Amino acid sequence: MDNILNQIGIENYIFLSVILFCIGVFGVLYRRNAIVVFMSIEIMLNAINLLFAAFSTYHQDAQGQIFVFFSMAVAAAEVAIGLAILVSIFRNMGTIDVGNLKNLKG
Amino acid sequence: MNTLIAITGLGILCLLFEILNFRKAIIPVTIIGLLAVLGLTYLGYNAPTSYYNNMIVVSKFSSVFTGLFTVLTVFLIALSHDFYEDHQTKISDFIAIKIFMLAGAVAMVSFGNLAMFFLGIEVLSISLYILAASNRLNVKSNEAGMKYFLMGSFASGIILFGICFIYGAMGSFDVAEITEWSRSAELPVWFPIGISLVTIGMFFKIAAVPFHFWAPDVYEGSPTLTTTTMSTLVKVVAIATLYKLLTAMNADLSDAYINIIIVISIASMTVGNIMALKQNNVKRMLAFSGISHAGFMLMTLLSISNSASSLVYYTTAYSLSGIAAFAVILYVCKNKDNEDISNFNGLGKNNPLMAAILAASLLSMAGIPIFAGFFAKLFLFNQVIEAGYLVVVIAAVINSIISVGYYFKLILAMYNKEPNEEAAKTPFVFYAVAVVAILLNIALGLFPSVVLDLLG
Amino acid sequence: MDTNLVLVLLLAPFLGFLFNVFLGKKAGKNVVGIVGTLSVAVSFVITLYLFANASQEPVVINLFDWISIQRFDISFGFLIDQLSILWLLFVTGIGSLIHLYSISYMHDDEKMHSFFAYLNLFIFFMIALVIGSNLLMMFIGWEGVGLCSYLLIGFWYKNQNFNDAAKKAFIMNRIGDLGFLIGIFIVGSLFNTLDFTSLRTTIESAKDVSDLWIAIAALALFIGATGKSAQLPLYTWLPDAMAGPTPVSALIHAATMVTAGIFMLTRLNFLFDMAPSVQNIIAIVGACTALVAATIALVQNDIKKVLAYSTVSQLGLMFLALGLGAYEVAVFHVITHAFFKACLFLGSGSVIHGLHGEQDMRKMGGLKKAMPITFITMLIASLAIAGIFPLAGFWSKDEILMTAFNHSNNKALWVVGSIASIMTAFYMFRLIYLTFFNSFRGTEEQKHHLHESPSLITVPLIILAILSFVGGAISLPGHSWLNDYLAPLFTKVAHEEHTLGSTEYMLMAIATIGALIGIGIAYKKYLKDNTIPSEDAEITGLSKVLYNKYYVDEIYDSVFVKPINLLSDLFREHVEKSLSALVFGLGKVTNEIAIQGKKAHNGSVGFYLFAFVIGVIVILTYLFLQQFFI
Amino acid sequence: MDVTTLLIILLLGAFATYFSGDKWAPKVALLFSLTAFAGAICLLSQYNLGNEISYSKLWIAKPKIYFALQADGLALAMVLLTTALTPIIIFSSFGNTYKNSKAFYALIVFMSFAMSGTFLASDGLLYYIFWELSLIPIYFIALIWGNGDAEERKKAVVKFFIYTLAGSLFMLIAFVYLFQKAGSFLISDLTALNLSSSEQFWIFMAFFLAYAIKIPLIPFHTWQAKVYQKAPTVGTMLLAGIMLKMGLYSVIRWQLPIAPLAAKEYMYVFIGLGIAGVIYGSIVALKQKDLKKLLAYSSMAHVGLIAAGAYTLTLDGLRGAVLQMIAHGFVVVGLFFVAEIIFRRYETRKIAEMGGIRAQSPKFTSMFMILVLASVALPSTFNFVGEFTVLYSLSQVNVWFAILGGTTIILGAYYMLKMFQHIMLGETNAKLFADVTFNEGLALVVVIAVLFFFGLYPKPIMELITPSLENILTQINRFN
Repeated sequence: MDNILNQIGIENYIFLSVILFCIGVFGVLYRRNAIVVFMSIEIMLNAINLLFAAFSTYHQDAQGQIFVFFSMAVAAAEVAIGLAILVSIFRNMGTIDVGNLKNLKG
Repeated sequence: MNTLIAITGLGILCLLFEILNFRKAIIPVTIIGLLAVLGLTYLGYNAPTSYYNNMIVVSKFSSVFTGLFTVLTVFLIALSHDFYEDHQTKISDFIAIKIFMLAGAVAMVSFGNLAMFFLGIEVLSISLYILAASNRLNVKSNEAGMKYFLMGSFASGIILFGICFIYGAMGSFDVAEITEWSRSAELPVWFPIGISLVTIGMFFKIAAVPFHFWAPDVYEGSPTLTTTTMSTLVKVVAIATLYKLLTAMNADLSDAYINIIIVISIASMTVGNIMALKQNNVKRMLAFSGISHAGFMLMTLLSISNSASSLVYYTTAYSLSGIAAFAVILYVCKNKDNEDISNFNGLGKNNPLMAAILAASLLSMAGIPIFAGFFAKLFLFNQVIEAGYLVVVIAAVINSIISVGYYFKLILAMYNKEPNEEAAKTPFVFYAVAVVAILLNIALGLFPSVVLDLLG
Repeated sequence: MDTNLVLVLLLAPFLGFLFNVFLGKKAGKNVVGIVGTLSVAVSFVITLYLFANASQEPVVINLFDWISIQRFDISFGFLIDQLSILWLLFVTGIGSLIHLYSISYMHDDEKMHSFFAYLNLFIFFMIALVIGSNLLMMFIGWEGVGLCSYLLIGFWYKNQNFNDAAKKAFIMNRIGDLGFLIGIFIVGSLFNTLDFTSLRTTIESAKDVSDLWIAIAALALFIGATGKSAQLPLYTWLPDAMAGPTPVSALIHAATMVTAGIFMLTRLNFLFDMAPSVQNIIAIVGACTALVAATIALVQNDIKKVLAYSTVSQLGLMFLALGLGAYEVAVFHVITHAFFKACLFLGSGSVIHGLHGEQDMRKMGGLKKAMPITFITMLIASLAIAGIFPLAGFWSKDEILMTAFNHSNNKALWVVGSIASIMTAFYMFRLIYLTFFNSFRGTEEQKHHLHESPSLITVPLIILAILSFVGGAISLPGHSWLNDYLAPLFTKVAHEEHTLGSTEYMLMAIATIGALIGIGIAYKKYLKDNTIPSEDAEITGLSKVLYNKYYVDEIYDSVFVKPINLLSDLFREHVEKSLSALVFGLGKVTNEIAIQGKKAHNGSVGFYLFAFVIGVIVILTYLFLQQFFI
Repeated sequence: MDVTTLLIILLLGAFATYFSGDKWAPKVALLFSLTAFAGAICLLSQYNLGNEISYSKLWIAKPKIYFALQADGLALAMVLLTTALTPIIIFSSFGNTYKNSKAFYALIVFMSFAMSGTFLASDGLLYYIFWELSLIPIYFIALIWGNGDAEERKKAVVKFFIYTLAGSLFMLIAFVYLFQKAGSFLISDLTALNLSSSEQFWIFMAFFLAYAIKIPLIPFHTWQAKVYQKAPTVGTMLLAGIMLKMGLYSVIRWQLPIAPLAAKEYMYVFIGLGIAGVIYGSIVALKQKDLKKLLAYSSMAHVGLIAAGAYTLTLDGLRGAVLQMIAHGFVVVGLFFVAEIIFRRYETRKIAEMGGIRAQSPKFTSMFMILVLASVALPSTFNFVGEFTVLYSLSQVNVWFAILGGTTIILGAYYMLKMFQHIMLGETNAKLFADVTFNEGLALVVVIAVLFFFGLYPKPIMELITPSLENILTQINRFN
C-alpha cells in the first residue's frame, strides 16, 4: 500500500481527480443535453470519490472509504430525482435540452 | 439527537397515516408532533451533549436553531392544507417530505461530523428538488425544479470536493478534531481550499452573489408554498450551517477570508436590492430581497466569535416576517396563474387586515422600528461597527434605503390603487398563520432580549 | 400719578375699537360715531389732567417683564414725561376733532363702524407708541400704527389700486422697521437696556463705547424714522396713501403717525447727540426731502396729492431741525404743522365731500362763495403754512431757518430750506386759487349741488384754523414756553435762545418776503392770467418730470420689485425643479441599473453555472495569492 | 403620575379610536387628545412642583438600551405644543368627512403619540424609534387621504418617505457609533463623551442630514412643498405644525450637545444655510399660485430662521428658536386651516381662482388677517417675541446675519399681504362664500387667543424652557 503511494505520491491522485472534476465541470457547462449534464455531474462526484479513496489510504483511515459509500448513495438518490424531473419536463415540453429552459428569467 | 429521531419518526408516521386513511388527521397530528419536538428541543437546549461518537452534537446553538426550524415548519405545514386542497391525495407525501426536510435541516445545524453535515444538506436539497418540481403539470414548476436540481447538485459536488480536501488535510471528518488541529499545526494547502469550497457551496445555498442566479427563477417557478419554504426555512438553515461550519473550522478567519465575505455580502445586498426594484412578480421580488437579506446575514460572519445571538435574532425576525408576508401572498394569489403585483391592488380596501399584515411584514423587512426587522439590523450594525467595519454598515444602510423603494411598491399597490375584483373569502388558517407570525415578530421587537439571551 | 389713569388713557380707544368691531354693525352709525369719538375724547381729557399736574420728573410705570434677553429684561411699561404728554395732547386732541369730523364725513359709507374701529385702534397704538417706556414698547405702537394705516388706506378694499397703495405703505414702513429693529439690537447690545430712562443715564455715563457703533445704531434708527416719516428715500408711500378716506389722511398721514419718526429721534436725542456724523446725514436728508417734495408739489393737480407732498416737505424741514440738534424747534413745527395741515386736509375733505369725490383741482374753482367757512379756514391754514406773520407756521418755520442759518458757516441748508418754504407758499396758494377763486370748472350737476358742509365738518375746521392762527404763541422767540417745558428732556443745554438781534429780524424779513414772493407768483399765474394746469398728456419738459415725481416709483419698481419677482420666477421654475430632479435622479439611475441587470438574469442555466464557476475560480485565486504572495 | 401616562393615553386613544368605528372615531379621537392635553398640563404642574416625572427602565440588556423618558422644561414645552395642537387639528377636521375615518383619526392620534415620544425620549435609540414611528402615520395619511392625482401624490409621498428615512438612517449609524463609545444610548452618557473634533464633525453631519431633511433646510427641502400640497390639510397641519419642530427640537436636544465642537467650528455655515432658507423660501413663496404651496414655502422660511437661531449657540438664540417653534406651530396650523376653510367653500387652492371674499365674510376676514399679521410677526403677537429674540441673537453673532435674516419681516410682509390681497380683497366674488361656522370659528379663535396671550405675556414659557436650555448650553460649552 504505502509503496504505491510512495511510488506515485498523493499529489498525482489529487491532480488526477482535479482534472477529472474539471472535465465534469466543463461537461456541465458546455453540454445542453440534460442526460449528458447529469453524467458530467456524476463524473465530478466520481472524481471526488476517487480522491476520498486516495486520501483514506494516505491517512491509513477507513472513514474516507465509508464516506464514498455515502456519497455514492446520495448521488444515486439525486440522479433518481433528477431523472424524474427530467421525465416530467420531457412530457410537458417534449425536449430535454436544458438550453430551452428559459421561461423564468429577468 | 432525540429530536432528529422524533422528526424522522413523525415523517414516517405521516406516510403510515395515508396508508391507514387517516388523511384528515395528518396535519393536526404532525403539528402536535412538531410541538412535542419543540419540547424535546428545549430539553436538548438545557442539556447539551453529543451522540454516536460526535456524529451529532447538540449544543445551545443547534437547539435554538432547531427550535426555530420547527416553528417555521409548523407554520408551513399549517399552510399546507389549504394550499394543496386540490390534490389532497398527495398531501401526506408533501407533509412527509417537509418533515424529512426538517430532519435534514436539524442534521445540518447539529452535525458533529462532516458526513452528517453532507447527509443533512443532501436530504434538505433533495426534498427541495421534489417540492420545487412538485407541480408536475406546470412547465414553470418543472423548469424551476430542473434548474434547482442542476445547480444544486453541482453545488453539492463542490461541497463534497471541499469536504474531501478537508479530509485530505486532516485525515478525519470529526469537527472537533478538525477544529483542534486547524488551530494547532501548520496546515497543508488543501485545507483552506477545502474550507473555501465548502463555504462557496453554502454561499450557493443562501443565494449570495454571484451564486444567486438560481434563486429568482426557482422562487418564481416553484409552487408558492415551496417558495415560502425556501425563502424562510432553507435560507435560515443555510446561513446557520455556514456560521456553525466556519466557527468550527477556523474560529479566526484570515483577512483574505474577511475581505471575500465583505465583498460578497455587499454585492449580495446591492444586487439583491437593485434587482428587486424592477420586478413585477412578487415572488421574484422577494427572492431578490432574500438575496439582499443573505448579504445582511453574511455580515454576522465578520464578527463571528460573538455574533451568534444577533444572527439568531436576525434570522428569526426575517423568517417570521417572511412567513407572514407569504401567508398573505398565498391568500392573494390563490387561484391566480401569476403573482404579479397588480393582484395586490386595493387589498387595503378588500381585506384591510391582510393588507395591514403584509404592510407590517414588509416594513419589518425594510427595518422600520418596533418591528423586529429594525432591531435585527440594529444589533447587526452594532456588532459590525464594534468589529470595525463601518464601510459595510454604510453600504448596508444605503441598501436599506434602496430596499424601501420596492417594499413600498407593494404597499402602494395595496393602498393607492383601486381593487380589480371582489375580495375572495380567506381561509381561516391563512389568517391565523399571518396574524400569529406578525404578532410574534412585533413581540420580538418589543422584547428582543427573549431571543438575544438564548445564546447570551 | 396712578397707573390706572394711564391704563384708562391707553385702553379707552381700545375699548372703543372693541365696541365698534363687535357691536358696531348692530349699534347703528350714530352710536358708532359717538362711541368712537368719546373714547378718544376720554383720553384727551385724561391727557389734559396729566398735563395740568405733570411733575418735572418722568414717571415710569412697569406692568410686567415682557421679553427676557440673556443680558437684560424688556419690561412692558409706560413712560409719562413732558414729551409724551405733549404728543398725547395733540394726538388725542386732533384725534377727537377728526373723529368728530368723520361722523359726518363717513356717514354715507356702509362700513362706517369698521372705519371708526380702525381709527380708534390707531389712536390706541399711537398712544402706546408715545408712552412706551422702552424702544420695544415703542416698536409695538410703531408697527401698530403702520398696521392701522394699512387698514385705512385700503379701507375701500374693492379697488385693488387702493389695496396696492396700502400694501406699499406697509412694506415700505417695514423696510424702515427693519432698520429700527437693527438699531434696537445694537443699542441693546451696547448698553444692555432698551429702557429710555436708564438708556439715557447709561449713555451719559458710558465712556468705552465705540462711537462707530453708536453712529451705526443712530443711523439704523434714523432709517426707521425715514420709513415712518416719509423721508428720502422711503417717502413714496405717503402720496399713494391718499387713497384712504380724507380724515385718515388728516389724522395719520399729516398730523400724527408721520411725526412718529420725529418723536423717536427726540426721545433718543441723547443718543443722536453722540453721533454728529449721523446728525449731518439727517439734516441733509431732511433738507433734500423738503426740496424734492416741494418741487413735486408744484405741479400736482390732485388736491390731496399736493397736500401730501407738502406734508413730506414739511417733515423734511422738521428733520432738518433735528439734524441740527434743535429738537424743540422740530417739535414746535410738528405741533403747528399738525394744526394747519390737519386743517388743510379736513378742508380739502370738505371740498371733496362737496364735489362728491372730485379731487382734481382742474375741475374745481370758485368755491369760495359756495363754501365760505371751508375757504376761510383753509386760507388761514395756507397762510400759516406759507409762513406769514404772525401765524403759527411763521414762527416755527422761522425758527428752523434761523437754526439752519446759525448752525454753521455753510449756509446751504438754510438756502435749501428757504427755497422749499418759498415753493410751499407758491403751491399752497396755487391750491387756494385753483380751488376757490375764479369760476367753477366742474360739471353742471356738481355745480347744482354745491353747498357748505354740515357743522360737524366745519366746527373742527374752525377750531383747527384758530389753532393754526395762534399756535405760534407757545414758542415765541425770546421767551419760549415750549423750550422751557421740554428742557428737562435734552442733555445739551436747551438750544440757545435767539436774542432777537439784527440777523434774526433780517432772517424773518427774508422768510416773509420769500413767502410773499411765492404767493405773488401764484397770484400772477393763477388769478391774474387765470391759467389752468394743462392736461397730463400735454405736460412737457421739467414740469413733466416733476409731475411724474422724478419717476421715483418707476425706478424703485424696476430696481427692486421687478427683479425680486423675476428671481422668484427663476427659483420657482428652474432652481426648485432642478433641485428635486437631483433627488429623483438618484432613483432614476438605480432603476436604470436594475433594468440593465434584468438582462443578466437571462434564465439560461449554462450562464448561471458559468457565473458560478467564475465565482469559484476568482475566490480560489484570490485566496492563493493571499496565501503565497502576501 | 409620570410621562409614560401621557404616552399610554395617546396610544390607547389610537386603538380606541380605531375600534370605535367610523361614526364615533372623530369624537373619540378628540376626547383622547384633549385628555392627553389635560395630562400634559398635570405633568407641567407636577414639574413646577418639582416632582419627579421622568421615567427610566432598562429595556434591552445587551446592547444596553433604556426605556427612558425625561421631561425637562424644553421637552414639556414641546409636548404641550403637540398635545395642544392635536385636538385643534382634529377638531378643525370636523367639517370634512373622510372615508374609513376610524383609521384616519387613529393614525392622527398615533402620530401625536409618536411625536410626544420623540420629544420625551432621553435614550438615543428610543428617540430614534419614535422618530421613525412618527413617519409611518403621516405617510399613510398623505397617501390614502391626500388630494390630487393619485400617481403624483404617490411620487411625492414616497419621495418624502425615502428621503427622510435616508437621512435618519445615517443618524442611526451615528447613534450606534456613539453607543460603541459610551456603552449606552442615554443622552446623559452621550453628552458626557469626549469625542475628537473629527469624530464630532462626522457625527454632526450624520445628524445634520437627518434634521436638515426633516426641518427642512435648503437644499434638502424639495420634498416639502409637494407633500404639503398633496397631503390632506390635517396631515399638512401635523407636518408643519409639529413634525418639523421635531427636527428643530432634535437639533437643540441632541445634535448641539453631542457634537458642539463641530457646531462651533461651522457655526457660520449653518447659520448661513438657515438664513439662505429664509430669503430663498420667501422669494419662492412670492409667486406661488397654490395657497398651500405658498404656506409651505413661508414655513420653510420661518424654520430657516429658527434653525439659524438655534445654531448661534447662544441662550437667546436657543430660547428664541423654541419660542418661535411654538408660535410658528400655532400660526401655521391656523393658516392651513384657513386654506382648508376656503377649500371647503370654493373647492380650489389656486389663489387666482379666489378673491373678493372679504365683503362676504367679515369674521373670517378678520381672523385670517390676524393670522397673516401674526405670521409676519407683528409686535404683540407671539411670533414677534420669537422672531425678535432670534434676530437679536443673530445680531450678537454678526449684524449682517440679523440684517439678512431680518429681510423676512419685509419679504414676509410682501408675500403674505399679496396673498391676502388676492384672496380676500377686490370686487365681491360671484361665488357665495359663507362666513365661518361655529366650529371653524372656535378653532381659529383658540389659535388666535394663544398667539396674543403669549405675545403679550411670554414669561411662563420663557421660565419653563430657560433652565433646560441653560443646561444644554453648559453641555455645549463643556469643551472650553
